[in-house]
Amino acid sequence: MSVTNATDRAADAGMPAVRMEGVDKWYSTFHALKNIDLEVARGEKIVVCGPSGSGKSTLIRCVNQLEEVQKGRIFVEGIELTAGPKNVEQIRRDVGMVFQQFNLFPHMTVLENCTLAPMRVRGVSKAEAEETARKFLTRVRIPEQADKYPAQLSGGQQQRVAIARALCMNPKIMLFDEPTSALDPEMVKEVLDTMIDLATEGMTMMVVTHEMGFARKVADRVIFMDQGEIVEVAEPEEFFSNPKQERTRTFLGQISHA
Amino acid sequence: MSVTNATDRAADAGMPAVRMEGVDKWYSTFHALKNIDLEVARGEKIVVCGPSGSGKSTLIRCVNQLEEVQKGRIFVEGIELTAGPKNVEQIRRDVGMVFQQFNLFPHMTVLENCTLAPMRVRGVSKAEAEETARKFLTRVRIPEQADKYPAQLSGGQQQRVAIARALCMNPKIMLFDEPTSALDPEMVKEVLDTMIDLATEGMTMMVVTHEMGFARKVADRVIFMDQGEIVEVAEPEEFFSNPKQERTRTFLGQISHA
Amino acid sequence: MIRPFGINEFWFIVMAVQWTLALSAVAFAGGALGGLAVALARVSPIAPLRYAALGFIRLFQGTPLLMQLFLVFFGLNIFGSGINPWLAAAIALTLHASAFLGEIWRGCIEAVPRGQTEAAWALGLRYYDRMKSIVLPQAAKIAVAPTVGFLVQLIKGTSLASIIGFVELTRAGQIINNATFDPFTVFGLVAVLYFILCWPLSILARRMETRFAVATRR
Amino acid sequence: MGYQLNFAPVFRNFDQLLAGALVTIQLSFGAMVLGTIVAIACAIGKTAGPRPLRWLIDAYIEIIRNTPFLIQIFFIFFALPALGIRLSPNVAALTALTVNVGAYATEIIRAGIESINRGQVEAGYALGLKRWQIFRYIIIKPALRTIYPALTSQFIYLMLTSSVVSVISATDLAAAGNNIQSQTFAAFEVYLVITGMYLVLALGFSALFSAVQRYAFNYPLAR
Amino acid sequence: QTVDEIKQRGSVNIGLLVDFPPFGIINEQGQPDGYDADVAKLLAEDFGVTLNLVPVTGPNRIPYLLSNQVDILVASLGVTPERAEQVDFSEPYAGIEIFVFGDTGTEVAEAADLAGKNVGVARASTQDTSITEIAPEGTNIQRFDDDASAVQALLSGQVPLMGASNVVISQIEAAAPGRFDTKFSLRRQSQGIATRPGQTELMEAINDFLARKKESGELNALHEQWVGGPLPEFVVEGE
Ligand SMILES: Nc1ncnc2c1ncn2[C@@H]1O[C@H](COP(=O)(O)OP(=O)(O)OP(=O)(O)O)[C@@H](O)[C@H]1O
Ligand SMILES: Nc1ncnc2c1ncn2[C@@H]1O[C@H](COP(=O)(O)OP(=O)(O)OP(=O)(O)O)[C@@H](O)[C@H]1O
Ligand SMILES: [Mg+2]
Ligand SMILES: [Mg+2]
Repeated sequence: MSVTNATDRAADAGMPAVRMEGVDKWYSTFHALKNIDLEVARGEKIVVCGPSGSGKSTLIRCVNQLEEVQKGRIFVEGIELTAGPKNVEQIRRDVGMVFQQFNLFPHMTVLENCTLAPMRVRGVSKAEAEETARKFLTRVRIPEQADKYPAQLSGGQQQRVAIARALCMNPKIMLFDEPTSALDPEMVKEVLDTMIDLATEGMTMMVVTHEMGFARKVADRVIFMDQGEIVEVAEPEEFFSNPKQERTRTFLGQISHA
Repeated sequence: MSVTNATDRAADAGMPAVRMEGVDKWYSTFHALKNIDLEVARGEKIVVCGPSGSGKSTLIRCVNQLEEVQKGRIFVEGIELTAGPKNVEQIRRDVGMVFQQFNLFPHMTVLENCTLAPMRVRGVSKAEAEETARKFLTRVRIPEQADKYPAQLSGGQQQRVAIARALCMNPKIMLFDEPTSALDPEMVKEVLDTMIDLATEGMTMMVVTHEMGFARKVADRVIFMDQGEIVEVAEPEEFFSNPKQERTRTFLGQISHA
Repeated sequence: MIRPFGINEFWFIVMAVQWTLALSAVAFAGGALGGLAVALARVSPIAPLRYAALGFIRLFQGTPLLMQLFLVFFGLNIFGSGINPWLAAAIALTLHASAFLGEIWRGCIEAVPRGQTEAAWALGLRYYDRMKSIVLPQAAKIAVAPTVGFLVQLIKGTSLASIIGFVELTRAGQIINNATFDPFTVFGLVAVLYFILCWPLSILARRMETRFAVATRR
Repeated sequence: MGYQLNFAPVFRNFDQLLAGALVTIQLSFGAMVLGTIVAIACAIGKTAGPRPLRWLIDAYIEIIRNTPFLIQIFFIFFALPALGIRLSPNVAALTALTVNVGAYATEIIRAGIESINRGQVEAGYALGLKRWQIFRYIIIKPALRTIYPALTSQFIYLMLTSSVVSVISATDLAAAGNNIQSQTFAAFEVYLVITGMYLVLALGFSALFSAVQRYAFNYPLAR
Repeated sequence: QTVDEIKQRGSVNIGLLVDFPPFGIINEQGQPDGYDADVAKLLAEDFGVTLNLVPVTGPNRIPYLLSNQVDILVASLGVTPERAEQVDFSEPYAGIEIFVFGDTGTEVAEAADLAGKNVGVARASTQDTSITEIAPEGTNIQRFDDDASAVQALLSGQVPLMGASNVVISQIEAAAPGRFDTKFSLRRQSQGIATRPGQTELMEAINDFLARKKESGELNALHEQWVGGPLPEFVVEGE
């Protein structure tokens, strides 16, 4: 299987950032992802939505192998993730992830949170790592918080640190799993703004979110999932104004209702 | 002081169900009830409302001595509660209480919850206690749940068990402390309906609640409390349409706003 | 030959505290290393390692420390090395402590929220860095109180070394008791000495436990 | 020197080991039951008793928890007779084990009682139940359920601790082993076999405890 | 192992009890001492090697020897046929007589009277084996880890009777005169120096040493010093 690496990489300079082929995932007996096929182009922004338990998190967590799949193949930047642990390591370096619960390291300062992985994984010097970190902290507009601990920050600030931390690894793709849903309403905007910034700079992004304003503004495509399947894929305008599937309509009805 | 018992009881066949005379209650240094005077007639339905921390719970919990008062006298069915522990025991038998958090006993079935006190306190036989219990479970419309455990019931069902459990002691007065506020919205109605049933049967009731619909429908009087004082007492129509006190108006403004 | 309990006897017992402390220290140091290994094996992704660690823990938590001491004591020799009570007690207590600390620390490692590990994975950190920089520092904070609590258990456990002839506090007490026949004084004194060693640690452990509970409740 | 393991003398005397194991089981069970009673009494005393009593119970718990069992049992067997309290070895062993586990179980049971929601007690009062009835019918069972794992692992630890009682000539499993060892000198073999027997006892106890748990605490918990 | 090997190594490990006064005790400096210790010193001196005294306990002294932790036991080990299967014994270097001993109030005149009584002994000691041998059905033999614990149990009233040597008895008498008396004699017991079986050459050297020291009176002097009397006849004559 590992032969594919080289061929795939050579085959196509304009290869997709992510490609999933017939992916199936079970949690013991529960079928969480069903025969997923998906291509995400470089620079593309994908928003994933759907009811709770539909498999959104599972889908994007497969992209950096936080969940292992039982069937199908996944390629990230042309490298086959499903071909072995060596590839997984390489891909995790190139894929940044932001979690709903931030998952900052509470025993490290903001700066240490941001420099740890570049130093340990990329072997960057401390000085250089700190310079990069300060650059990205400035980009997410909290340069002055570098020496605080996560517990001393507001939720919105913490989530922006999490984004900066992922960016410090200089990733080619960013995954976001409901990055604003643990935030108080007044902090949602500052995080969304940061993400919009990022989108305009051309980063490839896969975002699980129910923020339809965000989807409208930045998404190239919206993916609707239900019961482990991709039910509908469409451009945002089309998706919101004219959904094809009954299930999508029901869902959109519910969330606009709320 | 215990002399009063006999005289009070003899004095008045039409005596009030509850009488409070100059009751003061402190939690260490915090003055929770301030010089409360109140009479509740037999068969009367009283709704108590007011902002959080105003002393509503404290007020009704004094009626069966879940809280001890430091000053004043409390009579229940002509017996002076504040005169000694013997009276407290007697009164607790005659006063039923329903809590916000249900407080069902998790290790007993619904039926056992309902028969425990009649058997242990009133000395009723098991067969008779079970018969009574089934009667009241039917009254609150869950006869078929008798052999389940509390954890297997929905919130609304649990609260109705709590009501049935209190009724099994054949109380003269029922106290309710926000009986619906821990319930999911769809379950509120079934509990309120049960309480309305009870009210139409002539039970004396003191109910802390913010369900204004309930108050309008069944209350004989509404009591508004603030900062440990009874600020206003009025019939519901009067209370809602034409409150006398500024504080009452502010409060009503807030809850209709929500 | 029976002699009264005098100042010499008093000092003989008091001085034996050093051997109790020395044995405790050795066992704790050994147990800390072993315990870390056991704890890491218990949470390892490699199944055989996990089972081996589990078996080790079950074995040492399921048999009396006294038997462990006897087995090491008499077994060491069978497997070649001449034994002395020191070595036997040190090895047996180390194994014993490894099992208990391993289990305690496994709990602490698992108490570190899973999101922390996932974040570390997502950043591409490898096992060593993940454990050293992310998981263990956070687990250590949780572990302090129960570890101090176990230290009390370990100090008390060293008393069993007396039964294989290691002269520490308890054995010193027995020896003096056999010479003075004054059990009230002798065992009273020995008990007081253990209490002086253990009580401050117990209090410390409880303090830290409540402090931690308060900290996490917030 | 090639040491030959020789288990024959051990198995020749296996009936002695079984007799000893029986005593170990009896001592452990006895101490569990008595210790739990002591612990419940002390836990109630600590939560509801007058201050001097609470102080006394605290002292008991701290003394037991901070001294080795070996010293406790020496004290009970050799020193207490000076106060006119004279117990046979097995009774002294039972007493020492009870006193020991009582102290640990007190803290566990108290935690259990404190884990019971205050609302449960209030509901009991509101139904007219008396204090002891509330304790008996409402608190005990859910409290025991909460602490059951902690309590039973303490019990297993107790059973293992009981191996020490042979020092006062009690006739438990370890004593039987010591006797065989001193007659046959097959020390390693004897202790290997006894250790195995203790392991079996420990596994047996935990199997028993989980069976009891399934039977006694079969009510579902709220999600 | 031979004497030469020991001499070559320059030191000898000798096991002794430290809880068996006056033969083996811990002195006020915290060092092993007593008759056994002095005999061991004499022996090491005689071999011209340094002495390494290893405290052992009653139950584990033979395992200590068999597992090579000590070369020689001078540990008040009574000579019995069962033990002789495990270890080799020298000519006696000390001896005691063992009695059933106990409360004056307890009526015991012969073995049959032991029925239904508690008797304390040190586990695996000569007292243990001989009482076990003669005790009738229903005797409750309580085995302690060492002699001192058994004495302790007698003194504290936990047992009314014990198996005790003349030496122990004289100490008890000193501590609690009149409370106890001697019931009946169990046996005379020679104590021998023990080695692992088959080390004939070493054993010969030890026997030679004993013969010389008995002859010179040195052994008797030590016995006088510690036990408070001359070596018993049956020891001097050998068996
Ligand atoms: N570790 C797991 N073990 C078993 N089942 C799991 C596990 N993780 C998720 N699932 C199940 O898989 C399904 C999909 O989960 P997933 O977290 O991907 O849903 P989601 O779309 O992200 O939902 P939400 O909006 O609630 O986050 C759910 O039904 C969930 O219960
Ligand atoms: N056990 C207690 N100790 C100290 N203060 C208490 C205690 N119980 C209640 N209080 C205080 O007494 C005041 C009245 O409490 P109470 O529970 O009666 O208010 P309430 O009107 O029922 O409020 P809510 O609507 O929040 O239930 C509050 O300020 C509360 O903080
Ligand atoms: Mg999700
Ligand atoms: Mg309230």
